[in-house]
Amino acid sequence: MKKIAISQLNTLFAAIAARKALYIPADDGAGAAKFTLWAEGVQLSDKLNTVRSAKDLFFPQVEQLVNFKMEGTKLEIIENRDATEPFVVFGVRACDAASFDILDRVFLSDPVDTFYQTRRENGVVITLACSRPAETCFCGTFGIDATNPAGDITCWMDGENLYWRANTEKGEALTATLDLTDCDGSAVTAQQEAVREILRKLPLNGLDFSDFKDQKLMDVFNSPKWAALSESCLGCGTCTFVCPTCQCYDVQDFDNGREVRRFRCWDSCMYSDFTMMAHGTNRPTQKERFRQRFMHKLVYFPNNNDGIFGCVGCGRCLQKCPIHMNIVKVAKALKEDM
Amino acid sequence: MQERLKQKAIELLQNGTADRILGWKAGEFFYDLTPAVFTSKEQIEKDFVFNVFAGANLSKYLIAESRKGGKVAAFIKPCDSYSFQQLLKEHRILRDNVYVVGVQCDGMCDVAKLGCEGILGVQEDGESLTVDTLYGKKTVKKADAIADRCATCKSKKIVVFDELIGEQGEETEADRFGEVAKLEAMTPEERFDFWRGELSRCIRCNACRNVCPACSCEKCVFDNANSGVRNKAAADSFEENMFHIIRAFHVTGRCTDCGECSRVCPQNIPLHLLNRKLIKDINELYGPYQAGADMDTKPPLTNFTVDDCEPSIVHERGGQ
Amino acid sequence: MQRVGVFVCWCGSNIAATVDVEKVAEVLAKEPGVVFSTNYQYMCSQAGQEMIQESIRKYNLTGVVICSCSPRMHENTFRKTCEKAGLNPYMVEIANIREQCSWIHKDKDTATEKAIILGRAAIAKVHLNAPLTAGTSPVKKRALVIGGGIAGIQTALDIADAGFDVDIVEKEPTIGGKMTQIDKTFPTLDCAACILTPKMVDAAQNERIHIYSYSEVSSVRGFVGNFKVTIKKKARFVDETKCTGCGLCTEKCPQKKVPNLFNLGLDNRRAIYIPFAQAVPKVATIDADYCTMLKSGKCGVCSKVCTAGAIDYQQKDAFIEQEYGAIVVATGFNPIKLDKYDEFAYSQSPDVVTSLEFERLMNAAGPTGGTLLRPSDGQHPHTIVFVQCVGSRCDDSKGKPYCSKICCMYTAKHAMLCREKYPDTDVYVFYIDVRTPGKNFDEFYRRAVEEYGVHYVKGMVGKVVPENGKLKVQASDLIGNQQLHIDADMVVLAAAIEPDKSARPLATMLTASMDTNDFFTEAHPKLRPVESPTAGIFLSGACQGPKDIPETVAQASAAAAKVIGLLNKDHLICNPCTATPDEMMCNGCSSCEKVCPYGAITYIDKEFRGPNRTTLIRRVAQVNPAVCQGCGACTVACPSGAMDLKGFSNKQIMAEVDAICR
Amino acid sequence: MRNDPLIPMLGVVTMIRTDTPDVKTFRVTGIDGVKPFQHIPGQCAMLSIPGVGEALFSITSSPTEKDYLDFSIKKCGCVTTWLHQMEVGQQITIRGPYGNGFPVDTELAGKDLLFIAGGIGLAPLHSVINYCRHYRDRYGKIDIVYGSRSMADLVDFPEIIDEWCKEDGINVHLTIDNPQPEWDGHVGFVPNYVKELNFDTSKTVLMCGPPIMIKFTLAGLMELGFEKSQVYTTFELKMKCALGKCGRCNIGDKYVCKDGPVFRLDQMDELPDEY
Amino acid sequence: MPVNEEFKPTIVAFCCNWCSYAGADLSGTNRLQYPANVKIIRIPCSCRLNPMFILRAFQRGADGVILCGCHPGDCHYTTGNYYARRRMTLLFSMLDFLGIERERTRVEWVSAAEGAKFAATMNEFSATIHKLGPNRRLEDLRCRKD
Repeated sequence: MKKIAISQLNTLFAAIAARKALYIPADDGAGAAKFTLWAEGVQLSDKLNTVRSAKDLFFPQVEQLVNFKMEGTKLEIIENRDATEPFVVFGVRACDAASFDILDRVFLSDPVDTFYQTRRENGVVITLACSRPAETCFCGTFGIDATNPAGDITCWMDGENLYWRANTEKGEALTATLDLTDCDGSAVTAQQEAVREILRKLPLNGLDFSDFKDQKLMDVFNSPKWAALSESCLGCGTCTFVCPTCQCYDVQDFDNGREVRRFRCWDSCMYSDFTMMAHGTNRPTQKERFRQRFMHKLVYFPNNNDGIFGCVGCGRCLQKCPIHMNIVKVAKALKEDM
Repeated sequence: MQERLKQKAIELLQNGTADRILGWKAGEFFYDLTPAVFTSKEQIEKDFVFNVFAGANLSKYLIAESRKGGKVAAFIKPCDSYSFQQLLKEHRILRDNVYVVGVQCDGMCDVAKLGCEGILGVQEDGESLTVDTLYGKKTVKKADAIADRCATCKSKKIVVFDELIGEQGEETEADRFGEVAKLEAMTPEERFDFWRGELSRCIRCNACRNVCPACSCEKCVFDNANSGVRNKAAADSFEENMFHIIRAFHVTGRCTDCGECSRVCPQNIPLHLLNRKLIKDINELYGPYQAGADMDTKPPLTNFTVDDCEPSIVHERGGQ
Repeated sequence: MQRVGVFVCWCGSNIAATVDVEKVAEVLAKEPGVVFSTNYQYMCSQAGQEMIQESIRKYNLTGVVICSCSPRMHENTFRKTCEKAGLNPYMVEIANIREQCSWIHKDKDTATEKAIILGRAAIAKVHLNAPLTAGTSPVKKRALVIGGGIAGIQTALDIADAGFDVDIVEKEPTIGGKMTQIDKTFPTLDCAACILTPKMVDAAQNERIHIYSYSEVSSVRGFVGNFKVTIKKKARFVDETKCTGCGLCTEKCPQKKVPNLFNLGLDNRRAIYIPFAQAVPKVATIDADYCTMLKSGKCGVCSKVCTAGAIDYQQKDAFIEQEYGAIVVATGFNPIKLDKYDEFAYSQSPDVVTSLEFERLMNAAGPTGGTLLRPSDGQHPHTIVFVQCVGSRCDDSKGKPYCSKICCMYTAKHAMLCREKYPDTDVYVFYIDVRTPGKNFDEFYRRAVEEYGVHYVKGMVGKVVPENGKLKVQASDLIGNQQLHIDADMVVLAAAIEPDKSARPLATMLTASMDTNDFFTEAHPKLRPVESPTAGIFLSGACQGPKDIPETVAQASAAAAKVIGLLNKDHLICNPCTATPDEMMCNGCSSCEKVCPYGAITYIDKEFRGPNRTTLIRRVAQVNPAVCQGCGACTVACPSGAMDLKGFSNKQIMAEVDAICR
Repeated sequence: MRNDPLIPMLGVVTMIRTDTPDVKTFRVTGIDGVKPFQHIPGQCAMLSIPGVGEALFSITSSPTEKDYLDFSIKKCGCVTTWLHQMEVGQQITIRGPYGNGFPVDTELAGKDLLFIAGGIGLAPLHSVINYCRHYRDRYGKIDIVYGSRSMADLVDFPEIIDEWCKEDGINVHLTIDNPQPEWDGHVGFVPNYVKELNFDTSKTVLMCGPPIMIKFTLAGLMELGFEKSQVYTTFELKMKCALGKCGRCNIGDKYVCKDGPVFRLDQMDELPDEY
Repeated sequence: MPVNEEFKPTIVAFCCNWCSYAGADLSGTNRLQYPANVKIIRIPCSCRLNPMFILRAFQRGADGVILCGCHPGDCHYTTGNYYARRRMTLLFSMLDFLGIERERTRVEWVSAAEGAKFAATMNEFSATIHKLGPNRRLEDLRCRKD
């Protein structure tokens, strides 16, 4: 365990940024935090979490795949993916850190998505333990310890110091380049105890999804609850786009008249055109689309991934859904019938 | 208020006025109400909620609800009633299938304005709200927590209803256009920087569009591969601008200024300013017009006079 | 994607001198979908056209781009050329490289570069063109004339003359209109009745003309060639087929205190009446507002005296449905109400009259039997003041902004007639300008001044005050630069004229546009002055703008000629570049309908297949291609983009934009 | 630079054959003239015209064709319309193969096979049929039931008549929906025809066609005594990545592009009815 | 913004078929010069101009967009340009509100007889755009020509 005084935070950031691009949560001027490229003057936000998750840095909303040039019947493929520089992301919370496991299972399974892979290899994740969880937090449901997040390096922060623990080789390598003081873990343990006390008091503490594991897929799918749950869903993509684990994407071409740029961008299974084909869609109403999103997170994904749910309990969708419908309400409603 | 609404909802179901009730349902916390359709007394007694966080505009749901057969009763606040009437005017809602209960509104609260972390519960008592949080109790004046859009409310009048709960209100004198005027006074460079700062946060989640009662197209041009403007994610600043310009233009003269777009934006972009700018322009250039205020007045973009101002007024109007 | 042929024209040296035509053809050959590209001296020549046709066949072209002069010049030529070679004429696009390129640029490189870009835009567009076929719609060979004044009568006579059936709908009990009230006409001073009544009789006797008198148009549906009109025949409580027009009832009717509107209320008539002796049809009408029988059920004198048994107190409004190919609007005009002009004491003194009232006072068939007498005391007036432009050329809200056009001339006529009949009268005319642009008009006016000694004073009357049986007129003489005070016996006001009040609701029914003064708008102020922009609606007479009689008659005949031209066709060929809604995307919001100047858009409730085997009814727009003229206003009003315009579709225009900005 | 599975390779169209008014068959090779990749019958490939779009198509040719891949494609959307307008020599992009394919060397080996196809549904089966014909000794009897709206809509008609029908051990049963003067074969819908033919239940069925045909044919097969576990079908959904990641073709816990497109009908019973 | 000496603006002119396109033709017939970077797109009426077309032009690299139509009151379709006038006024005002240079967009009424006005307008507009420099605030970087 190492530490550095809070007053030295900027020095620490400067030291990291001297070698690699550094992203930290900073206030965006509109009352929220976002991962911002650190430069002199960028201050660490005191918000619990960012609106957009750390997923953005590994799976950006829009990503250039390849270019094409066409002339007559001739076609040329021009690889022009954006170069990925090594980078460090600081201040990732336990929930987002856990989301990388889920994303890895999708993108790093065969065939490997090399765009994501490159970013994962290039990125060092420095997590920051939570000290003031919000009422919408429920990472505990998924066995995530908000006081002891994963990542290449784990940090804790109290009023005076930032405590630092390298977890991986990548983390060790970065640590070696920095000027940190050795310390014992007593301050951290004390903070963890205090925070765990708060975590126990969270309104969603005790929320348990394990019932879903014993359910037959088709039973959940055919639950009569879906109609009422989805009734007020607007079909927007807010939940999807703030979600750290949602990874559906679309591939589109943009023709500027001289060349065609193929890019991928986030997509949402909540959108009416998600599965639209020339002759219709197989999920014609919002009920089917809504069900798909939650079935995927609660049933389909765990079925294929050793029982791991496609949710990390970060609570973003609870905060941001325009009509306040979310996975907690869905899970609770479905559990009534189990 | 909540009890009166509940009683009314039950009464309307029991006396056969309505088969379904569109209202708000309780959530996990005090503030996360969800619009919901109730069909039984039991459901209403258990889950029906109306409080200072019942901000969602229910009028857009009635496009679909009024076509589901049977009759639906809906609780409509003043600003919702403008949206409702605008949708009637555009033949989107089948009036005969809706029973409108107008609900007096004194302004809704914005949970963010409570300035609290870890909210466990909110107690409404009189003019103040007592917030119980993980980190202690706090009392907030209701007036301080009122949503921005409600602070500049255009009208407390319910323009269409079958019956009323509470008092009928009046149009207000609130200064809706102060913020717009402030922007107008800036230099184009400043305005550009302002909007770049705001719009660059857009994640194209479409919440603003999907919640907007004026954006009720069967198929939005941005979802339509044939429209030439389809885009799913803003690839660059142009597409960020494009989406919001076209959206604002499409609701010009149809936007009732309900403010839902800004309420739902997960990135807190003040989208309503774009619409208000256009409303201000319309009022100044073509005479006062309030979308949804009545069924007859021709919307400004499908109307004209021979001596309308020329587009060059944008250059001549002065300002920055 | 089409198989495109590109044809670059030199236009002799017109294009070739500043544009490297060979290079243009060469570069455009590399554009996507271009399978053939060439250049030639004169594409519009016989040889050029043959080359195009040959290439269409040889290369199996599905699209043709011609880089040449303006499409306004030869688009039709090339469309026909291609059509002859089996290509749909709308698969042709023109790149205007002469008027908009070679002729405005001097530098050859610049002009060549621009020509290439214009060609590229045309190619991009033609790829998205679709073959269009003009539809046809049948023409109902019958015309409706709304209004039976001199305009309507003339139009009807001309149309009937050409062999088509015409119906006249007249809201008054008789046709004839304003001209029946006029005494003499300028500048010839012949008697109005003498020239009008024979025409009225002609109309009545013409077997192709049917007159619906005392009737109104109550609804209009349909479109050019196929209007469906409902005519309301108001109850006149007299059976037209039985009434012989003997007039006995109008003498025996005990209700004598009914203001005679034909004489503008200057005298009274009975509750049952025939407006005037030469009325057509000469049939009595009961004025339900005054008839005691109809009001209280007691009386029945007319019924008793009528030997023909024509009186029918039970008569109801009747509705007649009729189909027409064309509709002529001839609703005419009225003088404006003068209640806002208190300064002229119109409502205070009966001796202040309007020119039309003066007309009745001069008329042999009028209330005074043609002797000019003051309405107040029946004395001969010795000093008469005429005031011009009362309510005309006004910039305030009281009057009309326009010139009523006829007042200068009829006032000269009135003044002249006064002086001729009663040389002892002093006649003053106060005017802003005297406008006499017409054949023999100025001569007429000069005669009034020079031969008849009418006092023309440039200046305005400020005030008229009735005092001791006289009218004190205060006026300014702008030329003499003095204030005038005249003690007049009569003051005649040349009231502005305005369109008849029935015109506005009618315009709505016809979806014909009007200007802010409620005059009907013509399709083009210069080139299509007798047509409404709404196809199949024609304009005759003062409903389009103030007119005198010869102008009215000329326009009436012109409108008739247009109608005849239309009715002569068995089918109308529609403009194929029309708006079309995509029903799947239509919201049914009516935005498009509101901006359509032709009323081409209607809505229907249509059943659609919904998700999960449900059906749903949606309100969707329908465009009548026979009516749509293809302006595209609706396409922009439509928020969902459901409405698009064939030939100028969103995608086509955007493709052009892309090609230009590439 | 890494080779990402989303980045396609170039291909060139070397032959275009018009099969029916709305179906054409395209032959694709790499630009070096070599077959782009090996595949299993029933697998698919992503074809794309940059700027127009990318779409997944069944490979129609048998893996035993050494030099090329064939695709029989019906004109229905954006990409297919463009493909139909294309001329020989056009370069396109191709990536694949995707999906599981039919278990030709395992479950199907040694079995009597019954192919049932409707309309363009013959395309994926075509590959299997020709594979089985090539390795004729590995399979038992082969029956092919193929139906279409009309004679003109029968894909690969010349090949069926000139080759399949003439081969021993293959029974071809053709049918069209409505009578036509020049047609002397069977008239009627595929499901009824299958019942009429009264196949014995020892066969393994490979079926592809419009959903409505599959539904009724399956019912017919059940009536004849077939088990769902004897029936394979293949289906298509909207796909973007074909890598099992983009989420579009996710039905239940399966990704059609990766876990399908070939499913045994008893497996499909465990999936939500979202296809 | 530095004015690039090499800067050749792209200007898209939407002209209604009946008046302004004919006016443009007339200016050609009279050999009145205006810069070649003005490219005309013919539309049936000024009311056909969808704001999306204007944005599309800016996206694809246009530096200025001008709409020409019949003079108010002279519309071939009687009312089209009145609607266009309102639409463009509000669109331009919104673009201005977003900080897009207001000089980049313009509406001018040009009759079929006003060939000289057409040329003069184009010269003037082109000069304005030239002074303004390349469109950077409403451009799509993916369309930028390097």
